Amino acid sequence: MNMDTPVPPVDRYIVLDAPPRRLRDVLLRWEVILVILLVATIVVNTIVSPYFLDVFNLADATFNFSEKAIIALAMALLILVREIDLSVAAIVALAAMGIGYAAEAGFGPVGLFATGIGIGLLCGAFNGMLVTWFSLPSIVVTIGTMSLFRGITQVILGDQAKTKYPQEFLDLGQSYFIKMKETGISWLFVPPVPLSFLIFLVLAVLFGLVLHKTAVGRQLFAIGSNPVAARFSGIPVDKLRFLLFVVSGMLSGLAGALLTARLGSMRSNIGVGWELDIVTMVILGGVSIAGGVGSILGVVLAVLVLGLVTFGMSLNNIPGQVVSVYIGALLIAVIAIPRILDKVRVRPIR
Amino acid sequence: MSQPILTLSGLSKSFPGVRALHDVSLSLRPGSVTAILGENGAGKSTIVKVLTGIYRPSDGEIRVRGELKSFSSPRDAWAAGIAAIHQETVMFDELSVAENIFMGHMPTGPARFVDWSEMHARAAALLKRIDAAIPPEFKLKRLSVAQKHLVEIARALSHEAQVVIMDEPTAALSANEIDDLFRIVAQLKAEGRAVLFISHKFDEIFRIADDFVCLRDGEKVGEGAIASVTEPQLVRMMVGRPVDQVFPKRDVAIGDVVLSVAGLSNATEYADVSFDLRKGEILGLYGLVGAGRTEAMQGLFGITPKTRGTVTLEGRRLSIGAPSDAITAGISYVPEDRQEQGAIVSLGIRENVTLANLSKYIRGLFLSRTSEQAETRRLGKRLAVKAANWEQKLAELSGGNQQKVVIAKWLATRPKVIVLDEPTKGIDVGSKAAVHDFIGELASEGLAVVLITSELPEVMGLADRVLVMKEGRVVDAFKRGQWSAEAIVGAATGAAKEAA
Amino acid sequence: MKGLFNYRELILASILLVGIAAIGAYQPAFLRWGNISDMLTETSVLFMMALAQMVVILTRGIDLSVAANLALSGMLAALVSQYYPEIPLVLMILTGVVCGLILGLFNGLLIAFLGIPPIVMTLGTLAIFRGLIIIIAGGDQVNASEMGAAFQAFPKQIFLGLASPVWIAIAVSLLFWIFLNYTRAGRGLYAVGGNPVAARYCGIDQRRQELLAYVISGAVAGLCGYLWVARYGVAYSEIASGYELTVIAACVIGGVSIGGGVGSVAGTLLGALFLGIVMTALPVLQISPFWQMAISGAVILAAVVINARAERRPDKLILPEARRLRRV
Amino acid sequence: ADKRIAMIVKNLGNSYFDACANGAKEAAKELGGIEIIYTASAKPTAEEQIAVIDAQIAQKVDGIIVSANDADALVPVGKKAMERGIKVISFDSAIAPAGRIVHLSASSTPLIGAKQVQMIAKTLGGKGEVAILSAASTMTNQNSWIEAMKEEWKKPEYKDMPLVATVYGDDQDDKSYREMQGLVKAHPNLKGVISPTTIGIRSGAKAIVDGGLTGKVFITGLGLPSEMKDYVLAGACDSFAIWNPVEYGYSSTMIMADILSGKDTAEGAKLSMGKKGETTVGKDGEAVMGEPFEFNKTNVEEFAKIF
Ligand SMILES: Nc1ncnc2c1ncn2[C@@H]1O[C@H](COP(=O)(O)OP(=O)(O)OP(=O)(O)O)[C@@H](O)[C@H]1O
Ligand SMILES: Nc1ncnc2c1ncn2[C@@H]1O[C@H](COP(=O)(O)OP(=O)(O)OP(=O)(O)O)[C@@H](O)[C@H]1O
Ligand SMILES: [Mg+2]
Ligand SMILES: [Mg+2]
Repeated sequence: MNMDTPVPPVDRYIVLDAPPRRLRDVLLRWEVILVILLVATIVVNTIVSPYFLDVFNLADATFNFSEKAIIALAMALLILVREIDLSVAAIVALAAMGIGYAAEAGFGPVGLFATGIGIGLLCGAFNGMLVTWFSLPSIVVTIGTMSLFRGITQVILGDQAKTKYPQEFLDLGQSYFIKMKETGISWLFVPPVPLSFLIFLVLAVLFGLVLHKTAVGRQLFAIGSNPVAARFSGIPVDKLRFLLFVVSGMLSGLAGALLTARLGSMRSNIGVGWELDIVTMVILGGVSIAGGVGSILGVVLAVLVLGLVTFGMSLNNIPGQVVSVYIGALLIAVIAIPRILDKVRVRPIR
Repeated sequence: MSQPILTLSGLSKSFPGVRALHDVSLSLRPGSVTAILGENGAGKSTIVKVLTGIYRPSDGEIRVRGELKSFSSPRDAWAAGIAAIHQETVMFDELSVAENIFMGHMPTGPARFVDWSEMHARAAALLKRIDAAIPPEFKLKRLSVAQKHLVEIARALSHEAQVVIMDEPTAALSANEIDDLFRIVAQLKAEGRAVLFISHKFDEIFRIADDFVCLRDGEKVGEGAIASVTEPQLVRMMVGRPVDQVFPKRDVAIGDVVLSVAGLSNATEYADVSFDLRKGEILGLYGLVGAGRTEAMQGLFGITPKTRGTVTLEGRRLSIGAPSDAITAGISYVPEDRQEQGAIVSLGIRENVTLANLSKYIRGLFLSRTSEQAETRRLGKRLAVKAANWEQKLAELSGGNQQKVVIAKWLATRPKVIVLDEPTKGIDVGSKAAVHDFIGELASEGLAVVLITSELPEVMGLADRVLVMKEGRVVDAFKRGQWSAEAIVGAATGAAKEAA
Repeated sequence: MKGLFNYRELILASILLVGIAAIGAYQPAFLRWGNISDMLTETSVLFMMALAQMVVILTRGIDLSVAANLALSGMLAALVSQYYPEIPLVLMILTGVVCGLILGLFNGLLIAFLGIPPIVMTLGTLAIFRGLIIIIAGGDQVNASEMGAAFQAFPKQIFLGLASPVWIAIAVSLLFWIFLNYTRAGRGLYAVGGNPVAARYCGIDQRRQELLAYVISGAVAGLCGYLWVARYGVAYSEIASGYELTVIAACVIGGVSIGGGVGSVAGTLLGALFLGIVMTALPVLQISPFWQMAISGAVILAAVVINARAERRPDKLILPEARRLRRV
Repeated sequence: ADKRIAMIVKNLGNSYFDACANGAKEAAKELGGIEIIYTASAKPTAEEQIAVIDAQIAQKVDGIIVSANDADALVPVGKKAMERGIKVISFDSAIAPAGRIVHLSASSTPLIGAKQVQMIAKTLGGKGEVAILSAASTMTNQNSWIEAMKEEWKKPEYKDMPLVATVYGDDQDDKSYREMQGLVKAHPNLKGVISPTTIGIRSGAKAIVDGGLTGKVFITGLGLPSEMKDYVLAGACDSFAIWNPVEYGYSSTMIMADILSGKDTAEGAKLSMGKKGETTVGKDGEAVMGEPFEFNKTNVEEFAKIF
């Protein structure tokens, strides 16, 4: 019988710090796929419609998805940790209503935005509390609060609309925050940027840094990958979950303020049906419903792809429902194709 | 010698990165009990899973009564007359006991509708046969771990199979439940069935087995009649070296008390757990599966809520409400369930190692990759983690290396006290020796270690003192030199008490 | 299989009874048989849809595309009755069912065999199905007068005081009850949702079970599509929009666990009835319609919190005394 | 085509708007040199409609004709379009004055309100409880009509015909149907229902027929002959009114053409509606097409063929 005693010497293997970069891995990254999609979208649209590649048109197009995109950033983090918030659109409505009343009470723009964000914060805290205290599945809770929040809006507002807002507030939502600036050189200029899109970009950078560069971000990935192990590693899982719901609420409130300013009015049905659009953005962005996988860059790219596809198609007067068919198909295809690929590539050994 | 019911020849099975079985052959005679021995990770359960159609063998053939079989699903195995009690409890908490027993082969009446009364009747009969007073219509979640294991035994018997496989069936049973089980085994023998019995407990093996097959690293290293071997010989076969060398116990100067736990209790899981732990000491915590060791230590670590009890570290009373409190105080807990609680397999080695004390790697606002890498390199090298690079996902590592990474994560927190819960569970011989060696080393560096293990040799080899837990309470304590295997096992199973 | 109701369902049932009694006391008209039967007729679709959704949720899945499926299948059935009025009613209904079944099959195949997360898959098909309605109907709608007479007459026919949709709902519920409690496949759904690994060890094919669930869900949606269109005498792209969440809500109220493996026919029916009453009672009670949403939201949350305890993983009860206490 | 006019409606797959679009195309043919873009958003919400209008602005169409999902929410985008030199008018469901040049009502709001009250009064002989089954509570045209009805109601001849309730079916068939059933139960001696929405009236009528209430309860309001034919013949509805949506689309387009040709649109100005004659711009740019046309057993079947 052999008598070897395998006591490993200290430096037995050479272990690299990082894997050697292989082109294949880079190309198969989700973001790259999205970039390709984005480029394709732009090229195709530019070819089919002469109106597509026009800074003003594109700037206007961003108006229509920026508010959703802002909420999508928070939703991305939630889905990353295996949660979801279907009540965001309802929070938008509730916040917008609060803003409506605040405006009648004579608040200024700052006050109005604060009101919206504040109401969002409360709603988010309510969701977070239900999810963490009672350890309930968030999809169920937020289906409930979705009806509750919008319901409250309907109860209070009835068939009324809120239409009185200070002009500065409306300007924030309706005119370009950064004005077009020519520099003489035709291709070099400052494009017009709406406030909502600007906020989205800033927040995207912020969220990107937090998620990919800070300890909290790392902890979120850990929670999403394995909540139990995360808890065993001393990560305050429930605190962070709660926090994310609060953030989601606040961004929904912010979006509510921007939307109100853009529409110059609000009714109880404001933003209805947004939740699924937002979830679509996040999933297309490569955030896995199973948790633990995703990047802010991906979400940003997905937002742009969806926004430009929609804009491009309506430029060609394709009716809304048909557009949504393409979007649905796009979503499924983007998720399915990689799976089909590695199904045919590696056969699982059993 | 009668013609065998079941023969395996040249069986091999490998998983990505792991060779679980290599060219194993064995045969089972009717009316006999064959024991499979082997350390954790030797490949025992893999044989079971191949025999029950859960894994497809990479190579080799299975013959039942001489005819070649290939199992693609447990149903095929049942059809061929093979049933098993699996090692991990795989049951349905939300379903009734009867359903748990008959899931997959429920008795059906006319029009192939499930016949509940029949099912309950047969379930009741089976449970009676193993003297388990469990109502068949109870939901499984109302049962204790031990009762659940009884239900599993009933499930295996429900197939009336010719070959019954039991993978560590006694792990969660108490002494008299084990006696009942052995009565059943004897019964099966008498009925001319073949039993494949897997256990880490030699007394059991010598008690009921006729033949044995010994595995090491997935290869068969010996077989024969139990009567023809002695325990030391078997151990030697399993481990590949004489047992006294397995655990090179270093003599460490034991310092003064670091941690003292008093009256730690929880409503339903454990009660009055008290002990002192000294610098450089290794305190063994022995007990059967489900004895509550894990729960107690998790209570200490702030995971399972504790109703009473005080924890004092270096004279300071700690109030531990969450793991983070324990970590900052200097207590680490390496959980038993590596896949569930320890490793985050979809993250890389570096990310795992630094997870438990990320704040240490923050430079300015952001995490500094270089300082993370430095720490990872230090611990990774020290534990001899085998990997291609420090960014490699844990999913791609072998079980042993995963376990090393998890331990590295806890060492990175620079603990004063480290609790190791079944640290060698399911890791291969090499890493196991390394881990043992390492535990000694930690102690010699002045760390206080609590070692939870269900393996007697391990605890006897490494520990300075041993606490034995049974049904959530500390029932006995032994000092190195003043213990015997019988005494410890007796305390754990309650045999001693019953004898007295 | 002991008892039709478990403890939680009894709570729900008693709450319902109290509620109905209270409403009746306030507005006797509500308790008239006419109203009760109307209410059942109105809720019959929700009954069936909720049961189908439960089957999906049992397998740890979710089907967000049911409402869109209903609308598309209904539109197809309506188109058939518009352009081939002569073919027998059964075939028209069958068109709806088969259409729904195929759509469900599409969901099931990609979810079970490509492992696409159910929520993603059905989110996509939700949009696709709705759009297809516009496309197949050429952006037009089908009106009462364009549908065959028999096509519309059927849901109105009354047998023994109840309209045919109610009878269909009763039949479907019975089928579900038998299927889920008295067939191996039915129990298999619970097994797969309760513990996939264990199910595998028991030789249950998870993929087949999942596929089955989505096919069932689709077929029921198809049937309801016909009933819906025939009952309200119009088919167009917007019908039943947002209904998927109502259906899921009914399941949740009925104690179906999103985590899979838990849920009963009785509970789900009660959950659906609960929402059905909220929807039909408010007009009768002359409660401002603006309250409806808030109330159903509150009801959902209340139900979820009541069920919360059941969701928790049980203690292991290692201490003997603890075990003795729990055993009764 | 040297001029492009976009007709953006609430939602597609709705016969009423399809009929309007046909009218618009008819007008375009008549005028020549005009291209009609007929489109709508996926969901009937203000947000999505705005996105569609933005796309039209981007295409620099010459004129936009809108049936608004929300009067106020569309004002900003309407303004933007007009700043970019695009003529914006609304029809069917108005944009608030600030957001468009002209709104062409099918008929003056008071007229529509009065008409419906008169119809139910005629049916009931001026006696019995009456309720209103409206569409979504957020729809401006609905609300203004209801206001007008209440005005008419003030007249003495309706004193035996009290308005007992107003409910909302959200322009969903199932909800309208339930609300109708609810009305009947909540008000045992309800005699008549006014539903100023095509979806509400058709579902309400269906509820009456299904409930075996024909002869006991009558519904009237604004409906489409093609949808109401059966119920009129069944006797659930004695008479209902609507303007001809084909003519409505036609007239709107004609007015737009006039505006594009630089016609003045100040109060009092006259705009041509082609073969439908002329209309005068009233205050707030409100113009009126004509009187609502009444349908009953005698004529419903022939019009059912058209719209
Ligand atoms: N599904 C799997 N994927 C990868 N490796 C596996 C898998 N199952 C088992 N292994 C590996 O195969 C080897 C044998 O595992 P097995 O469970 O048979 O050990 P064992 O003898 O049953 O150990 P124990 O006594 O702890 O039960 C181990 O190294 C284990 O890590
Ligand atoms: N609630 C439970 N129901 C069924 N099986 C369980 C339960 N908890 C644990 N098990 C199984 O029992 C085995 C070990 O459980 P547990 O962790 O209680 O034992 P242990 O940790 O070895 O004992 P101790 O608690 O003394 O450490 C594992 O295989 C696990 O799958
Ligand atoms: Mg094993
Ligand atoms: Mg343990």
